[in-house]
Amino acid sequence: MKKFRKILALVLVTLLAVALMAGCSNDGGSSADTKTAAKTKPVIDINNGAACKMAYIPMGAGQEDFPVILKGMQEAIALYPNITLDTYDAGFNPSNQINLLNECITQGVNVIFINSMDATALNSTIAKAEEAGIVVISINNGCSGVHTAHIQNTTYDAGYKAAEYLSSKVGAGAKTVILDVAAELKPTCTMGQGFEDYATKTGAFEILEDYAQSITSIEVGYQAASEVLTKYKDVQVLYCVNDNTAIGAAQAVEAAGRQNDGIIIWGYSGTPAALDAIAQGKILGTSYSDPFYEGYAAMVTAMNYVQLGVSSHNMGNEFFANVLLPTKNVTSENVIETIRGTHWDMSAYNY
Amino acid sequence: MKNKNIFANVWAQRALILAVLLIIMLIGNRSFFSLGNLRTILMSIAIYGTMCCGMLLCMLTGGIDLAMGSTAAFTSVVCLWYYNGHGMTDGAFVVGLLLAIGCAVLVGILHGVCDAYLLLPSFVVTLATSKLLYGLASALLKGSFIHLTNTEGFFYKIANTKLFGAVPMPIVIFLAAALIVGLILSLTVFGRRVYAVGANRAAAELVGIKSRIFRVGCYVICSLSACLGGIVLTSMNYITSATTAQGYEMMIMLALVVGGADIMGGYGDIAGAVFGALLAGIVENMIVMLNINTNYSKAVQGVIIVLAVAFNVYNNRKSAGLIAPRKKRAAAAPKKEA
Amino acid sequence: MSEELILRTENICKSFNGIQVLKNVNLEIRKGEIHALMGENGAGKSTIIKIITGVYTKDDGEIYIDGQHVVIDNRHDAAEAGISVIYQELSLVPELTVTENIFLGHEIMKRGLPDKKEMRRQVQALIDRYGFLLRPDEVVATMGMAQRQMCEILKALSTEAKLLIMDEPTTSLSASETEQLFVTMEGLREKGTSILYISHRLEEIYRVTDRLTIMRNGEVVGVVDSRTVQADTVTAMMIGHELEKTGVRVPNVNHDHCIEVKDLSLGNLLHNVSFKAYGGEILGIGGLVGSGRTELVSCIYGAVKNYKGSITLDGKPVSRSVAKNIRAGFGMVPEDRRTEGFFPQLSILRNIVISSYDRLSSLGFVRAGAESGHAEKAIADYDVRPAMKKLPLQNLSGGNQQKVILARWLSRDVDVLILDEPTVGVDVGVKAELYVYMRRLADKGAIIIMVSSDLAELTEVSDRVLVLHGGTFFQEFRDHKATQQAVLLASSGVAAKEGEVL
Amino acid sequence: MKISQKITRKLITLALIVILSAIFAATTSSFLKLINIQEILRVAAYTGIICVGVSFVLISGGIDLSSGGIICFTGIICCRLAVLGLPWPLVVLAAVVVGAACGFLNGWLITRFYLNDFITTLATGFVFSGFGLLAIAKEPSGTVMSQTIRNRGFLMLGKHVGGFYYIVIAWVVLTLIAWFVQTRTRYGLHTCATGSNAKSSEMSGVNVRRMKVMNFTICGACCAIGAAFTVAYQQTAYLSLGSGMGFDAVAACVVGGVMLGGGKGDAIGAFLGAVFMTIVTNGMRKYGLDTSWQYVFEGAVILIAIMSDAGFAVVSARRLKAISEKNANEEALMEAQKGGGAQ
Repeated sequence: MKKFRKILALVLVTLLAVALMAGCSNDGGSSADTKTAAKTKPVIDINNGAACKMAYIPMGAGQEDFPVILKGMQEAIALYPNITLDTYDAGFNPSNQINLLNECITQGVNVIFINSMDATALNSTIAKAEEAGIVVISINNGCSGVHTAHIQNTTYDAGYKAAEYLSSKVGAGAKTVILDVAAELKPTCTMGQGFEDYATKTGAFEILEDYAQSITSIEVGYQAASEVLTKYKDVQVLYCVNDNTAIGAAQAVEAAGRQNDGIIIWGYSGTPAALDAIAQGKILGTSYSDPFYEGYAAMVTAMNYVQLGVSSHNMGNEFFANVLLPTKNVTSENVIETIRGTHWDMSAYNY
Repeated sequence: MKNKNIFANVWAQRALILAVLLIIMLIGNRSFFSLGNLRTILMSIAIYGTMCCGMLLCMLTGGIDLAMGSTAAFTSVVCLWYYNGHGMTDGAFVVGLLLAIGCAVLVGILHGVCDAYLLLPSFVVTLATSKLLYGLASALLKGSFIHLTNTEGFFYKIANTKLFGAVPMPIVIFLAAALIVGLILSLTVFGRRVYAVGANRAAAELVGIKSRIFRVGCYVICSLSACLGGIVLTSMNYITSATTAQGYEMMIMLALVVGGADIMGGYGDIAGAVFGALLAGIVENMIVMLNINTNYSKAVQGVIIVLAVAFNVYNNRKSAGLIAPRKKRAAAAPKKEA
Repeated sequence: MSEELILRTENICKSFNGIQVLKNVNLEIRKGEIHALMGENGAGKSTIIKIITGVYTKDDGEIYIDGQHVVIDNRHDAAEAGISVIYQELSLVPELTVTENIFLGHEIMKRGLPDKKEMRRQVQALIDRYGFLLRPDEVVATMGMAQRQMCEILKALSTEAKLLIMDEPTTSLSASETEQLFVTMEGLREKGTSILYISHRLEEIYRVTDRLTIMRNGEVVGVVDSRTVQADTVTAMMIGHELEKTGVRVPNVNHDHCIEVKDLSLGNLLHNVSFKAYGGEILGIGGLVGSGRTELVSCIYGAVKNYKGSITLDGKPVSRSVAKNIRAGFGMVPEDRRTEGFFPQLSILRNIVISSYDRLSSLGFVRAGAESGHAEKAIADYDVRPAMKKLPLQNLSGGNQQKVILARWLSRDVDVLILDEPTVGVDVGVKAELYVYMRRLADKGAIIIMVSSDLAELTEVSDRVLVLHGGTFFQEFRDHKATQQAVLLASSGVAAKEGEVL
Repeated sequence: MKISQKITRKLITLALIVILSAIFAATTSSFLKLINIQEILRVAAYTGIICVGVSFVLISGGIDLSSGGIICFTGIICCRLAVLGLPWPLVVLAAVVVGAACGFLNGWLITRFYLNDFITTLATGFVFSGFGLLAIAKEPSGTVMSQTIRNRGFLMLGKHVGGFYYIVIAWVVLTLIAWFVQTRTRYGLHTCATGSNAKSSEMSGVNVRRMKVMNFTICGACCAIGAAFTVAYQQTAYLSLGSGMGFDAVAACVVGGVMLGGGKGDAIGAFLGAVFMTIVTNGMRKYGLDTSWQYVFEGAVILIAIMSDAGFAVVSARRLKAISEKNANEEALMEAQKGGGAQ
């Protein structure tokens, strides 16, 4: 019996080994090819029906603009016949994103779209993907390393523009708290910086605190704002770098019974809830952008690169196509028309 | 056996801790002591405080549920998904709520059966189901969010009304849940038996308590409290997704352990749990008030857990007569067997 | 002092929390003798042992080994001095083999690694030398209790112990296993090893020891020759007053009120067991450990459900649910009170009333007044000390814990009480009290079934004794005819003339 | 008996791995590619190295959930030192020393103050992440800054030779060393004894406290090694490094037969557990399913794996019980006859 078990163990191990070897020898040749051919990316003639496999790695399933971005991508896909797009959930963990990138390389996709969780952690893996001939396009949250293109809303300008607009609403030196993104995202989400820069330049605002949060849900926004309201009794402006925080802040103001104190709340990105809140006057406004166009732009950029076969590598070092999409200030004045034109899913609201 | 040392009393210890914190705040930032801030603290602990009440029962019987957050997310997604899909009426809400409750009960039964009948380590099981439920919630929403937009309906009003025009509903729900669980534990036969099962399962069987059914029951209550927490949270945020309440189980365990509950079962009470939740909320609030980087809050919480566990172990060991005074402590009996 | 002394202690004193637990204890143990140490719980036996073995440090006094003054500060010093202990709870590691267990903590090393071959050889040599039924490579988890005990002794011997201390080694052994142990001990004595033997059981003291030291309240009250001393003298010295004898009496048996077990079978443990237990009598069930005694009573109680056959109470079938049986008036004091009997963190009150909520609650709510009244009455009735209902049970002595468990059932006037080894680790005084409570209950007409390995208890206390052997009842002893020897014979499968063969 | 049972337990995991691999290989095209196998091994090696450390703690009867925090802290230290341009052996050494110190702190707290290890290590995990935050590079304003490592010597650790990443080689070597230590040395014996029955081991002269502290220390050191290789591969360290690893490593160990409660299993089991968990995750992705369903399947497979393990435990416990009863009965009979004769 004992002997039998040992033999069985041996057989199983051998089986596994043989299978491994067989697998390796199967594509041994092709992997050698990709190594030597790394510098020139394959040209895929998608115009004439060549198949192209794409993958989209958002931060995680809870990323709010993910479905809208996806909608934009899918609309662009329809331009060509044989393009497939898979999506992967990284559960808001950079290590998972690295594993998923490797997964995409393994599966031999042609294009990877990614909302990076960390500005530098993915660099080596993205470089590996680029080397394997994959077009890597980062969306919104970028990576500092070499990759084909980056699609983003103008975060810095949005902050600057919002500050510009708000300066007309309040007196000089208005006491302001910035409810900012988590520290590790700051290099790419620079609206707080834009706002601050305007403030230091013109002196329109006095920044009391740049409050960095790790999660961006309404609840955390509520807590943060509540604490800020208690800490700084005389705060006049809450500049929030995303809409959930802004909505949470609005709730906090209401809960504190200070809705008549004229505290101004500004958001960023223009989610359905934020548009609704603007329409109802709960928050003053937001730096609106439609993620649909980000998706669309990302996809079109990808298609261009795929057809051209150029990438960061064969264009020389550090090539970096930076596609910036504009934002607009949405307030109660233009919110209804914005809602009518948006690709966000507003079906749950009555407009 | 009169104890002259007042710090041997658990509540004296807790009062001391609170006093120290309050003194720090008195020096650090006076605005901590406003009524608004008290409400802020209570609001911030309301959700996981509610969930604590269920988890307490689970922990008392020696179980642990790391899928609390995922259960809350999944059930709230189910409820809101049905609600939005069926005209956003109060009737749809009731059906959705029943669906959510059904799911919570199923999840609880799964956990309980795995732990009590199949004798699987509960923390691996609940870890696996937390992934599973996250996946299901995410699949139901196709990776997206779902909004609660009907501000007239009952669903919206759960969290957004105030009792007597002053006390927000989530706090009321938290206190009600604590009160109910407290009454169950102190006044009912069920409560007495929960403690008995936690203290010694085999002995409980032999005095006619079906300990395994009790444990399953406690897991079900635990999942139900997660469901309640998820629904209230959804109503509070007007939105839910698969990531709702993620990581809450850690806050819950922190609150319970700080409140004197033992992860091995048999120790703990609702007053302690409420105290634990409150302390966690106060500390989090303090970190903000004192301008400490919020990233450190987790680390501070960690230190507090270690201190709290050390206090509890000290109290329990002393009541078990394992700690001899002063010099004999080193030679005291080895660690009690897990 | 003609004989050489292996161990001599001089005026050992020790106090905890200002309470003196040892007062000038002088122990003298000769070379090659089996020396018994007796005393009630709390007499200081374990404390002196722990001082000799280095678990506690003494406050005052000297220890001499082989006439040499030694300082024992920790276990290591004790082992160096040649003292080995076999504790009440076995100290083997279940996942390891016999060899690994024996050499645990002092492995033979070769080139930095344990020398398995050499250790195995030495263990085999030891086994051969003492003639034990052991295999060096067997994993302890797969062995029976007696084998583990052997392994334990072997472990003590492997360190070249001059003095072997055995702390109630027979608690978990059946009669024949105990006999086997005694033979082993005698063998060791012949080879010159001294043994300090601690036990509650007088017959064992007579059977195997040479001299006997008796302790009371932290003092040595006498050293006697254990071959000639009278049992009365010993007990009198131990407890300071004469033990109240329950005496032989004719019980008032009610033949109309009975539990009838018919053709009960359980796996390969029990085969077609049939018997009746009547109201008003205490029925003793004897047999070897593992003969199915515990399983038999568990079946009656409903804790084991998958049996075949029928169990009826006054003609009505007995349920297979513990809860239902408790409501019908059943009660059980389980074999191992630590793991199955009580709730250590819970208060005395909760431990007593836990089985009686059917009476102390309405609509699922506890009636607090009734609850605490019930517990207070039980604490007073059954003399639980200290009489503090809020105290966690783990802080009580073993005897009082057992009183609480008994009170749990007696306070609700049970009709059928099952006791499985009711007096293990309970001192003589409390034992007598427990017997009185049992008898009082029987006199009220209740059915009492008592399983015991303690032959004296079985023969003294029960009115009728049934002996299990080979999965079925072998002999019945009626009308107090059971003697210890007869029961011992019957449990080993030899028919004794006093009882009827079934 | 003992040996064959241990082998049987591993055979079950191995068989599960083979069956799953066969299914994935047969139904997907990319599973059995060289590049994918390299990737599986790399990911498994990261989990696996942590599992080696965790297996020591589990065998000695404890549990360590702080590995995520230790990885974060030591990873950040690696990153900072590597950016300074220190030679890689020094960087790794520093990380290992810090990791071991973290582990030692765990062990010391738990043994000195009789704390529950589950909750304590969970808490210290947070604390170690906090240390990581203290150590991470910051801009003058106090916000966290990402640093890219350009230290060639250190980055070499993240590279591969002949298709095998260095981390995989380290993993195999560590596993073999750990296996040797656990099964062949006195240290391993004492670890197993501590986990199996701490009280008995204490009485036999095993320094139980020291064993526990040592094992936590080893676990911390292993986390540091895993972190060093991972940071070298990712070329940076960030605050969420290692998040979730504490639970994942324990789950992998349990799946590999290193049971909670102590005394059972060894590093080979932990190795197989890590491979199994990685293959499940990796294979599921090959189907192009919605990622949500991958989470569902992952959870379900872990459940099934521990259920099958429990099934095995029940069967072997029954067998053991039957054997011991048989032994006891035989002996009792034998002795009874002897005893009867004597009477």
